[in-house]
Amino acid sequence: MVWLFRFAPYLIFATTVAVTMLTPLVAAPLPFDAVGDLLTVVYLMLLGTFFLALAGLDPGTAFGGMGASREMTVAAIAEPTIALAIFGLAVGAGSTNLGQIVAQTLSHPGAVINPGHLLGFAALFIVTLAETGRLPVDNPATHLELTMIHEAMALEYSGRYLALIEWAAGLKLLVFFSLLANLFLPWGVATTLTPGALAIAVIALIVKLAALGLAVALIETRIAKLRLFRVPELLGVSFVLALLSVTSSFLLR
Amino acid sequence: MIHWELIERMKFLLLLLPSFVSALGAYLVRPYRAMVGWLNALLSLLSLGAALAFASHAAHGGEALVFGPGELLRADSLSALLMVCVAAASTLTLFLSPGVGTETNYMQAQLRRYQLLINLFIFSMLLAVSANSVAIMWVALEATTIFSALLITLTRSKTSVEASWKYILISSVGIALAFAGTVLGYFDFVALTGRAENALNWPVLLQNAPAMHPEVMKLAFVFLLVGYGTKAGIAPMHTWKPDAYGEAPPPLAALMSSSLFAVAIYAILRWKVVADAAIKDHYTDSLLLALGLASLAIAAFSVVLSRNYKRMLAYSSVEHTGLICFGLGLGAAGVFAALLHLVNHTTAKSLMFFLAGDIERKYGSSAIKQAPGLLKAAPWTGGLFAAGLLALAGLPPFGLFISEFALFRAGFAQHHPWLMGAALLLLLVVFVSLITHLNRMLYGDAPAEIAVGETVGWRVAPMLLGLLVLVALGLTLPAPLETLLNQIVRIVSR
Amino acid sequence: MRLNAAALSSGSRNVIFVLALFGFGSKAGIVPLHVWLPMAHPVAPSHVSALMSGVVIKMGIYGLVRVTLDLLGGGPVWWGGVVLGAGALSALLGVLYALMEHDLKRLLAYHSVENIGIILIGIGSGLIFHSYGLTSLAALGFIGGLYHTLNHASFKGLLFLGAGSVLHATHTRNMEEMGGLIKRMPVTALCFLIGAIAISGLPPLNGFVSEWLVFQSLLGGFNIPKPEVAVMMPIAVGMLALTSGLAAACFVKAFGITFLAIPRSREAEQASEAPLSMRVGMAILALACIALGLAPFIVVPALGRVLAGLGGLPDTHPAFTLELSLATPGSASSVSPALLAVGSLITLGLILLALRVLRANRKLRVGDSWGCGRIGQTPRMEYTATSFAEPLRRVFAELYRPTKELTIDFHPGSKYFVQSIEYKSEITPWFEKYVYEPCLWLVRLLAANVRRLQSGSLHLYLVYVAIALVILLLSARWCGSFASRRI
Amino acid sequence: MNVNDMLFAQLATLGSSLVLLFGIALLWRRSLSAYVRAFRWQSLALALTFALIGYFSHNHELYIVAIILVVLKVIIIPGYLTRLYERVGGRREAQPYVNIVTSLIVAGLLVSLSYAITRPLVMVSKLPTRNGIPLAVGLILIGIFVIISRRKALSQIIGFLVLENGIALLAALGTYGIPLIVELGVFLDVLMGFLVMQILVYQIKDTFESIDVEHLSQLKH
Repeated sequence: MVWLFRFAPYLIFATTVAVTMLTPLVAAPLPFDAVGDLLTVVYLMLLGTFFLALAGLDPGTAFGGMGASREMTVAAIAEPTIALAIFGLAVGAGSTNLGQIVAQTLSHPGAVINPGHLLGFAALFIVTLAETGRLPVDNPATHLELTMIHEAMALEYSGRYLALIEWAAGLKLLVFFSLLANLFLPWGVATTLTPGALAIAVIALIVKLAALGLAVALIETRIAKLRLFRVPELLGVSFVLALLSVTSSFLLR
Repeated sequence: MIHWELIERMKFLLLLLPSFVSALGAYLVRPYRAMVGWLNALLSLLSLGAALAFASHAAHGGEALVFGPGELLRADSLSALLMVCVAAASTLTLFLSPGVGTETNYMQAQLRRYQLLINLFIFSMLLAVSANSVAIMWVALEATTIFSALLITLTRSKTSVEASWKYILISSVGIALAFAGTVLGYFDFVALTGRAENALNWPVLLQNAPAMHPEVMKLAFVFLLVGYGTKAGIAPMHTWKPDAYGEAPPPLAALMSSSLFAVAIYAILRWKVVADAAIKDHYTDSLLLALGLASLAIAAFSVVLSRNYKRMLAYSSVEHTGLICFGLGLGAAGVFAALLHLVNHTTAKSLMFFLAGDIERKYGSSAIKQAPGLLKAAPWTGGLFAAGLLALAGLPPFGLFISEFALFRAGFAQHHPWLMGAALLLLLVVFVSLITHLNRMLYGDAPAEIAVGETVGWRVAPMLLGLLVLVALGLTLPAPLETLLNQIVRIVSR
Repeated sequence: MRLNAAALSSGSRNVIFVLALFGFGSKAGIVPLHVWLPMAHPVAPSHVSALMSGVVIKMGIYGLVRVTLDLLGGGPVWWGGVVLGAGALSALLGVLYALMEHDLKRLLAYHSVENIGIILIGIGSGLIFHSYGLTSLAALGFIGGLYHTLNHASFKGLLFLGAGSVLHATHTRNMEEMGGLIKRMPVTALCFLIGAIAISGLPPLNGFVSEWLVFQSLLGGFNIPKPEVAVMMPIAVGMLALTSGLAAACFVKAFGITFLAIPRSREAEQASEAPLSMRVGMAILALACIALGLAPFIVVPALGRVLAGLGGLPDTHPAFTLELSLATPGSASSVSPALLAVGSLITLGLILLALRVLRANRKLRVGDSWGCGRIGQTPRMEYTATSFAEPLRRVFAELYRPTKELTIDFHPGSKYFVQSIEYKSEITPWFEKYVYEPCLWLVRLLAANVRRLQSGSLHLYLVYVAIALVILLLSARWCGSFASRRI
Repeated sequence: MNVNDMLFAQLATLGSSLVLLFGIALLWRRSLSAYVRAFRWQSLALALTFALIGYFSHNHELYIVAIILVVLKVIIIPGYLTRLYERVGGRREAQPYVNIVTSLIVAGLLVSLSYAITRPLVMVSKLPTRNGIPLAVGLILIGIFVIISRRKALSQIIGFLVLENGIALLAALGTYGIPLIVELGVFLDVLMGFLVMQILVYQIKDTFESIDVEHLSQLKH
């Protein structure tokens, strides 16, 4: 049991919290909008994944290694889709700053229904499922070595460490959902930090998250988990969607 | 005024007589004595001095000097440069000759014949570059063939006889064609102005060239190019080179690959000037470019699989012939680069064949795979050989790199990018295969029976000197040389 | 020389560019001229290979920028396109081959190929923007490329030194025989970890900043008027993103298998920390990685000044503030690794504080790891580097074309007792097989045929002379000259 | 163009055709002795042509040249050649690379080729001898062809001498002979070259026990 194994959960949690601070949950632009943009968000999460995978390798059990290997594979293959989705958003907003993107979409409500936007949303949605360990990529409820990815890495943790890791996972899901919600349909996001606006924003966020959660829940009830080597195909589909969204946003500019 | 005349005369005599006298001495003194060899070597210093005097005279912008009945001899800057090349190479050769200070496996009679013929060879080369009439130039060049052919078979080995026969037949045919070309040039002249005594003197030809018939001149130049090209070893007339260089005694090989080659190029250049004056378009350039590319290609791919380091050197000199042809075909800048390359190549090659000879003497074979572990067996010889080969491969800091660079710049400036690109690719092939062969020779373990240590210690010194010259030419372009080359360019591309 | 270059025709400029790309590219080790790199770097002593990949291959980058941007002053769009394509290809293939390597130093060498690719992506996009006159975006691309050059020098040097001290401790380069070294050599492990994070392009270290800059320059791609050109940019973005993701995976493998878990060999068990000199060297480079990561607001303007004036680039560089923000047409984004790091550290502190305040149970119970009820754990049960890379090997099987051979020999008595299982799998070296061998084959073929010319028959030689004579005579009569025709 | 010139032209053409004819005859024969004889006659015809041109063009240098020709190429060199093939044996040019009929056809082709090539010379020249020029060039090509197609070293020497004759004829017809000094140098070279070749032939005989050039193919690649 080495220092890295003990240190990893804290770091994972810290990065996720930092990411949460950067994401416009209820208000945009946030005071520290300039500290990190969308790319930073993505790469901070990757940092978390990086350490989680290392922590999975450390116990030296087959489970941990398996989980780490699968997790990194999925994360790596998901990267391009995320990057392209960001590209698509950046093309619209002329910036990768989250505040900027939100503001841009707010100021052009019509942009919400242009094909680039919708395709980008679909792509990022699939990636969300992959990154946050939902079905059909991973099954958070399982402990069967054939199926688990995220759980396999956290298998040797207990107590506060496990708590931090799971909490971080939850936060990650929240972040992805709110990114989906506020970047693509930013209605209700507070642009001024007045109590009224914030209240509306909170309600709007809850509604959107509920909707997304419902969608995910429906999907998880409808479909079974994919074989690991079908996952790249799924992500390939999302990549194509993202590429289409970018190119269309080029051609339609 | 008189004694000025006298001094000029002295210069020509100083240039030509020593080699003649040496030949005479070698003939008269029988059996051979080492003293003769030394004496001839020292005598050759005189002609070197004379050549340098010509060069400095030309470099200081002096008029072309003429001498003899019907202006038999003439020395402008171009001749001066060649004189220096030939004289320097032959001095080096005579000092490094067998039977001069060093023990040798030649017999007395052979040594005598060697001294006689090599001096006659040198004499005819010097005559060729200092002759005023293109016909005399031709006579002298033909003479070089004869003497060198006899020298190649100095040791009556099967291979040497074979090489000599091939050499003399191919180059006699070639040189005969050159004579036909000369006749055609003269024919053009006669058709223009009727017969005249000194009509074959180069300045006279050049003067009348603009009025000559381009069609006839084209034919003449083709004959001349094929003819002298055979002597220079331009592909596809190069086939005698590997045999002759491989079988000739090292000093002769060195002298042939450095000086004789240069003289043949000189002859081509002389005629090119006349032809260009007569033919208005770039006909000669295109011929030179085409043959240059052919030489490069054939040489490059022949080096790849060559198993014998002497023949490898021969092919590399075919390659450099190709490069120089390129240069001559690339206008003023190209000619400058080509002549610089000629000087560098002369310096490098005259070393390489001596080194190759020493290596062969050491290992008793000129096969590449028979001569491993050179650096262990003979560090100095091996090191020098490696340096020389790298220089021939066109690596800095040696002169050939600079001249090749200048050459390619000229090529690009002349808007032949694709031609130059192809040439570069071929050079790459040459480079890689040369380095590969070199590696095979330098490293590994020498066969047990090979005695470690230099063949002859002091021989290293003059070669080191030559190498230093090469490096110096790589680092700077001496002002006199530059002015000389510029004057030549002015003569050539008028 | 610049003046000469200005006078050149487009044809010769193109040739010069292509030749320069080949020459400097082979020095820098871009695909497909990279094959020498993973052979040369590992065999050198580690500090030398650190120097090689840190400095030597950068000469290629230097030369490329010097020639294309400075001497030739930029060129047509396809120059940038070629550089960008070569870069993207090198990046992706470099990391993909690195994933399959279990020789620590070969792995690092392949990562040099990858990073050179990233650098070239930056430079290529810069060239493209430059040819469209979008100078500030061009500057961004070049700055990204050069910044990554600096970074690669620091973290690759660090990683090679780390590999060196591991080598020194375990006397093997094979990762499968390492493991658990983090206990034996903590300093090396920490430094290697920092290097790994940096090279994976994760915040807040230097790799992240330069890759971020490259990303930003690519994101500016929609300013390119021609859609067919502009579409290259998102594709490059995708490849770059995939590259960085795979790099992260690869370094999880490299660090995890080498330093974590249980030692897989006796050497690894008895490994000892590297000597002080090496530790100091690594520490310095690690600090460099951190500094270059946290202080881009110092480095970037410096690079901007370096580039100013080359190929008519103005002295445009992102604003000089604590956060590195960009005010370029199309992309006005900002990031501040420093604040980011500070923020994360503060949150980390807060968490610990919270745990302290809440009097969380600080008793730590260390149990045996779970292995489906097996008795004891041995190294043989660990995940190996091969198995770690297996999923990706399958995903990219098209590229690797892995060869498998499985030999099982049974107990002579009964075939139900397996005596030994031998599994061998290799990936096909694609470029050696499909690019270089054909070239060599061609040269050999030509050589063999040219060789035949020198057949030894005098008559044949004379035939050559005669043929040359006749052909030239005919040309003299009936052909014009091609030298007068200019290409 | 007066009668004199016409006669001159006729005779010059006749002479040059004779020279060429002997060249072709050489292709037609097999034994070395016949080669030598053909060469001897050819040189004689050449000398006569020189004298002819000298007479009509009032250029008396050419008489000297003609005399030297007779001495050198009709008496000395053929004599040497005869001695040579008697010493080294191999009286017959055993199967040449190209058989007789083909050789003759090739010779015809070469002559017509030279007509095509030398068109400009004939156009340019104002001399009455100009019609012989293509024949001279043809002879040059035929000389090369002999060297290429015949196996024995001796035949190759003879081919080379034929080539020399062709060039001499070209010089005579095209330019009424090159300056005497040059001519002398040329003759010197021809003689020396011949002697050296002869020496080499003896050496070949000594080392290879045959003068069939076929054996000279140790050095390759």
